[in-house]
Amino acid sequence: NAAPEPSKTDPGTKPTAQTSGKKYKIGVSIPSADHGWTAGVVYWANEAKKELASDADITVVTAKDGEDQVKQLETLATQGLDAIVFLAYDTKSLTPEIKKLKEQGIFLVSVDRGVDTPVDMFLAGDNKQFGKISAEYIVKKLGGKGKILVYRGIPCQVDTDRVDAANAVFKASGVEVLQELVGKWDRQEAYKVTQTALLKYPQIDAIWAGDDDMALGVEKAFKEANRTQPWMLGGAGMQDVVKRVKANDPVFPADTTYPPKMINDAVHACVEALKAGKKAGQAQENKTIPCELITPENADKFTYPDSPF
Amino acid sequence: MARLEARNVSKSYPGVLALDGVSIAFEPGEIHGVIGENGAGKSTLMKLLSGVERPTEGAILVEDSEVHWHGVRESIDAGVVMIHQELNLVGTLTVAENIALGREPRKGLALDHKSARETAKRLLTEVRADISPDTMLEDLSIAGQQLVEIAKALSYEAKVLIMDEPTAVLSERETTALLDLMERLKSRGTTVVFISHILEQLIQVCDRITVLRDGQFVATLPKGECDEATLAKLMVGRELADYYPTKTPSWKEEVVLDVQGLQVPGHTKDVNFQVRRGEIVGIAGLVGAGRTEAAEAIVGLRKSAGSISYEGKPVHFTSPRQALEAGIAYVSEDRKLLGLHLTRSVGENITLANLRAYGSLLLDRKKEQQHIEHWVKEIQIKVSSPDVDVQTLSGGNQQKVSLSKWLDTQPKLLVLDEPTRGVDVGTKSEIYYLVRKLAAEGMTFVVISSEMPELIGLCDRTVVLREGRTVGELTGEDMTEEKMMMLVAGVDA
Amino acid sequence: MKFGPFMQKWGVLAAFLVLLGLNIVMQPQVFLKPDVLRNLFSQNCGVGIIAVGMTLLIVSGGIDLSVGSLMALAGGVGIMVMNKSLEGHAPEMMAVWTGVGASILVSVAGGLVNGLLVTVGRIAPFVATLGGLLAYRSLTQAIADGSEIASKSTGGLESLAGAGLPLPFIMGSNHKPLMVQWIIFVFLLAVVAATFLLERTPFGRRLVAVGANEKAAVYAAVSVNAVKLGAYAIVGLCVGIASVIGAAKLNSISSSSMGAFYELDAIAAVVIGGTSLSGGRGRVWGTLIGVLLLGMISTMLVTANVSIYWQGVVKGVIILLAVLIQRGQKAA
Amino acid sequence: MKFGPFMQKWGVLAAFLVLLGLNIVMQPQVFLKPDVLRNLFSQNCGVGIIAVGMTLLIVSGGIDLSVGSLMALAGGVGIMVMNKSLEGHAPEMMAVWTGVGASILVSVAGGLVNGLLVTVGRIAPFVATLGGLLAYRSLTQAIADGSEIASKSTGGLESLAGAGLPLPFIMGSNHKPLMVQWIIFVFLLAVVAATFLLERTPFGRRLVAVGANEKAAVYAAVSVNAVKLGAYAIVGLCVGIASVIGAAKLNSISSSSMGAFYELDAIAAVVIGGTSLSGGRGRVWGTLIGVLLLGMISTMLVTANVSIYWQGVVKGVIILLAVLIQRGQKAA
Ligand SMILES: Nc1ncnc2c1ncn2[C@@H]1O[C@H](COP(=O)(O)OP(=O)(O)OP(=O)(O)O)[C@@H](O)[C@H]1O
Ligand SMILES: Nc1ncnc2c1ncn2[C@@H]1O[C@H](COP(=O)(O)OP(=O)(O)OP(=O)(O)O)[C@@H](O)[C@H]1O
Ligand SMILES: [Mg+2]
Ligand SMILES: [Mg+2]
Repeated sequence: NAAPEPSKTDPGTKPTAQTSGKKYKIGVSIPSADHGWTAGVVYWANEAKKELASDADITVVTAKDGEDQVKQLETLATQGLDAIVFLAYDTKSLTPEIKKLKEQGIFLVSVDRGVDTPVDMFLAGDNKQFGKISAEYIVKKLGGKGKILVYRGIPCQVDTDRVDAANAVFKASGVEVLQELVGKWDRQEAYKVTQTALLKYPQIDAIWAGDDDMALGVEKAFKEANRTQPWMLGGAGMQDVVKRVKANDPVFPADTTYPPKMINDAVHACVEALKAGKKAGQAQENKTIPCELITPENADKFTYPDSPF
Repeated sequence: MARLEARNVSKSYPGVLALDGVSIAFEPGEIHGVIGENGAGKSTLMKLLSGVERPTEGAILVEDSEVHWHGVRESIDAGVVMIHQELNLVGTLTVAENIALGREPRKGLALDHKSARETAKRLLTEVRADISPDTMLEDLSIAGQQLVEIAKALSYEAKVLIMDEPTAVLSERETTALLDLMERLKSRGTTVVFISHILEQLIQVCDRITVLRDGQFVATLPKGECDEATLAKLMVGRELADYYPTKTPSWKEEVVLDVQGLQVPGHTKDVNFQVRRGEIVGIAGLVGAGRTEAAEAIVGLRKSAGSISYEGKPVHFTSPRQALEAGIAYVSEDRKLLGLHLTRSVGENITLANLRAYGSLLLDRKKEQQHIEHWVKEIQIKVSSPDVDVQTLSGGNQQKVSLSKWLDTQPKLLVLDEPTRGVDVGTKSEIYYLVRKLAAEGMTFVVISSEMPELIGLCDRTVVLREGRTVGELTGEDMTEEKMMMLVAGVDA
Repeated sequence: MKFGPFMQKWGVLAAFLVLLGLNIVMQPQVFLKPDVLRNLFSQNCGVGIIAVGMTLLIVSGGIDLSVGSLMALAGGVGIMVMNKSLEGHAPEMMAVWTGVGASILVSVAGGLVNGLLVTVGRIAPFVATLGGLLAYRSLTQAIADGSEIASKSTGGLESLAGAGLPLPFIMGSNHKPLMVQWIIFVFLLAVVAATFLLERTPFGRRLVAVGANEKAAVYAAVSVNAVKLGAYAIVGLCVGIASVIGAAKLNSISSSSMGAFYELDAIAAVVIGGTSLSGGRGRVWGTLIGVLLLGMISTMLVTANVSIYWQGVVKGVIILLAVLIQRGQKAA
Repeated sequence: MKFGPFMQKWGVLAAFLVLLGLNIVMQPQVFLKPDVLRNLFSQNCGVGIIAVGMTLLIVSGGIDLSVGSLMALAGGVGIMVMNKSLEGHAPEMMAVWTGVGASILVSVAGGLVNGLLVTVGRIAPFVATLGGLLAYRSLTQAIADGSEIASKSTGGLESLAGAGLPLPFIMGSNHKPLMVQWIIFVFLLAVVAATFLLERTPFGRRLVAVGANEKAAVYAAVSVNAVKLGAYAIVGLCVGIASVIGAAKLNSISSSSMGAFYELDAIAAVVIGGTSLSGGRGRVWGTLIGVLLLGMISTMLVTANVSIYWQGVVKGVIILLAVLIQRGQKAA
């Protein structure tokens, strides 16, 4: 389907929207806020809805799991939308539905995780890179040796990608991973498991946490146990942590970006593309949102005062 | 001035007019009997009088002023207390706690266990119950529970005490004690309203007896005019000629069931008896003698030791299903908990044990319907339609449903445990005739009963149990209340 | 019939119709599309079939919290078996049906395990199946390394959830005759079969008897354990069918999220439908409406563009209202 | 006492001790440290207090699925009130206690709403509180924009969950006397108070009566609705205390994850502890052991380094074993 077929669902709105700059109808489908980072995604999606209110009529829906997301997309599809921006809960599970949406000529923007079929625009986060650069930083700072703890999130592809990439780096170095703990990307959970782990390991030099929320829980547990606070590297650029990186806090020498704001960028990019007359079904446009290391020097770049994450 | 009065009360339930303009008045210090067939409206009338339900029409008056009760609390405060036909106690509380429920004595914040226990002890002594106040209620027999229910009612020190068939589950000894208690209450000025199907008891203690029929008032007779024949006639609307069927011996020599040395741990030690085909054998005993447990062991509901042979072969059933397949069925004495599914319809209850007869995959609903209708007619279950829940039936009619359930399985041997508990005299007699008729057709019966006249009138032979052992057997002329009483209680003649 | 008993009986249907009516009035452009109704059925087939099985189980006095996890496990194993088959160059559809068989086998086995824990193990259903909720999910994640299990079928598996009968004269929003997928018929068949089972067969009578008064059922010569085991096996079968539908729709299963919260949704649908959680009475058609009602709330939340943060409030309040109009019912 | 009844009574304790023994044998370096036991208590205070309240509620024949969501709401409101107070330059501890008051107020109100839905609204407890599970969570997310609500207290709030009594002679792993946090005493106090309430007070006996035989309670002129309402309010109070503990521990609450799944954990602890889900019988000490057993499984999963994918299987199986040795119990 190279050229967009004329809109089949709602002949009234689409042509006018394209010609006279009238409102686009856009659906945004994201996972529900089940931990800090996804809460950030939800926040940034809602921000986009407000920011673009004059250009587009945006419906934001959140899915509690992959199947729920498919159902919501099915429902959105009956609404005569111009475009759908989605952050896949489960990538493979979403693929069949995305194929169906494509057949309907809806402009599709995938964020963070790729689905197994080309879409119109793909803003990719790179979880493997996330794991790699953060682990490399730790190895370097430890001088290639030392004992660390690794904190995993909720079992899913994102978690597997991050942790596997980090572990590969650690394995190749002299850094010893004492244990992989399960913090479910949640402060409370990380705090709890750390309390127990602290009894087991007398020496811990650094922490690799797959998410900043967990890092904060870990910090709290160390503080409470009166243990020497190791430095740590979390991820996703939570605002509280970025602030501390900037302030040269010894506990947080650096952080890894994985901005939930990517959803906001994607919605903006989507509206731009529609305004520029881009049609569904042309070639996929790829943008990778690189994971960067946040250091005191560049921390300003990653500060968004109002973001909840 | 009447202490408690109903004036022209009617009560209708969906599809049923349970009471139709009944007026009745209770005077201070009288024992007032109320009788009527099953479903005549006795319990319903009492529920209106005790504030459990509200009349559709008419008025309830206490000492000549009309009352509109919203719940039991208010009627209790006005001095009216009722003992319901079905037990309403909390199985997981102790006897003392059940008695104190709702008005617990306190010591500071805590419940005053000591005082509750003492109160319970005092009241239990008053009803002549040998029960420890610390027993869990669910560990008591039904009779024990009934006594606790009575003790609880006494604790309110009511002006009017309504007892709905309190004696149905009691044996001779407890019944006598209860009748005594009524006399004592009366002498203290309490009004006692007493419902029973055993006319003899009523005539013994009541100052007046009111008869209801089909939800309507029939008559109130003073003590002098009450005799069994008159009352029965007023109740049923016709003469009851021969109460028991004539005993035409229908049994054959073949021994169907032979129980030897049956032991049910904690209940029976040495039960022995034989039953011949077509025979009606009674089992007598006091509460706790182990009759129920022995019967339950036979049909595979309890673990037991000893030998049981059935139709000449040794058997050891481990479930009622097996027993039923062999042709033995057991009708439980506890219809509410074990005998019926109260929240299901009359029809479903009747066919439950015999579902196989109506198809293995698909129910033959037509055939099922025919059977249900047959039983409703055969033993006169008073019900607007077989589709109503069993719990909406009057007590006696529930008993009939429980009976039909087992009759429908057409067993070869039917064990009946207190089969006529709560059944009115008219229907009782009909059940006796039915049993006799089925026996003549070859069905065998074991009848456990606490009513000696019933055993004597119905059975070909009676086995007596005492403290878990067979202590004797009476046949023919020997079956008299005196002889039976002596064996049952263990006093030598 | 008086208003009270009438509502007790038909309240859930009334609630559904009122909500549908409101939606049609407020969003005619959406809710008058036949697709929306079709989607309502097709989207809720899986949880619906499980809810139907759960109705029978709850009527018998049981409950099964493990359904969602078992669904993931059955789906996962099914896809893996199918993939193995395909790798062995089995014909596509043969491989697919082998996978389906494996799913059903696994789920019925899981149901029987639950049943055995409850009957032979004499563990309370809630805990027995709570163990399954944890264990089956974990097993699935273990075999999938926490991620998704993708099918290697090229269209064969998906075809099970696709296609169906075109409805003559009724056009979908793509201006072709509206297709009613086979899975919808499977769902409706499950409803009919369960209704039949519950109301027309000896087994159904026994289910009710066991749930209403287990002791009395024992006394009435009902083999209580066999009946309970049967009920758990039926739920297992329903879970198996749902897992196939789920896998076919997504051509993959996610080890961590497939079937998550299905136990809650299914039980909610059953209870909203008027079946008492304490057992002994229930109705399958009520569950059907319960499933559709919950499904419609989800659809409505999307189409009405309700703020994400308020969706839970809206959903919670509608559920309560739907149940309030059936009040007077015995507490579950 | 015979083995069966003995195990029925003490089985849960036996299961706990066996598991503890196994852990000590297998990992003495961890499980012989007094800190482990202390942590076991302090980590499970929150869910433990809720489980204690839930025990009373379940004994009365009710259930509350909304506890986790209500906890988040109460905690969130509490922190916001405290922050407002602090902004108004109230003294730190006064602001903190104002916040605590607000949390308790909200949670008790939430409990009463549940209770009113069940009593006046005559909605089955499962559905009534399912509504709350959805609505309270959603409300919290709405007021927090889906993210965290951070406290502006500098140490005051945290101090509620910190400090405590040092245990003489017993050294923690930091070689200072082991500190037993106040919250542990609060938890133990809740256990004692609930035991007293259930077993020694008229209210407790009425809870049992309402749960075992509601009709009998009605005939005994017990105000059934008042008793039920009381039970829901108690759960609300427990939730409020737990929310304060949760907020104090991390000096913030997460609107999406605080208290998530607490309902399941609390109910599981109650049932594992030997309380029947059908009401009318229960024991608070059993719940305490149930909470500790579940907590110890979590600790064990960490110390034994069980793969995340297998944790559910291990947890599920241990729960089943713990309940199996109490078998013979009435089905819940
Ligand atoms: N809740 C109810 N719903 C419908 N019908 C009822 C209900 N309670 C009683 N009835 C009907 O009212 C009639 C009178 O019943 P009631 O219990 O008062 O009889 P009774 O005289 O006490 O009989 P018994 O001697 O058998 O106890 C019966 O036909 C019964 O089926
Ligand atoms: N030896 C005993 N010690 C304590 N309790 C006993 C003993 N024997 C019986 N009981 C209790 O008393 C009850 C006696 O009722 P049971 O059914 O055994 O007697 P029964 O002979 O069938 O009399 P009925 O049918 O008149 O009640 C039993 O349920 C049991 O709990
Ligand atoms: Mg009666
Ligand atoms: Mg008996």
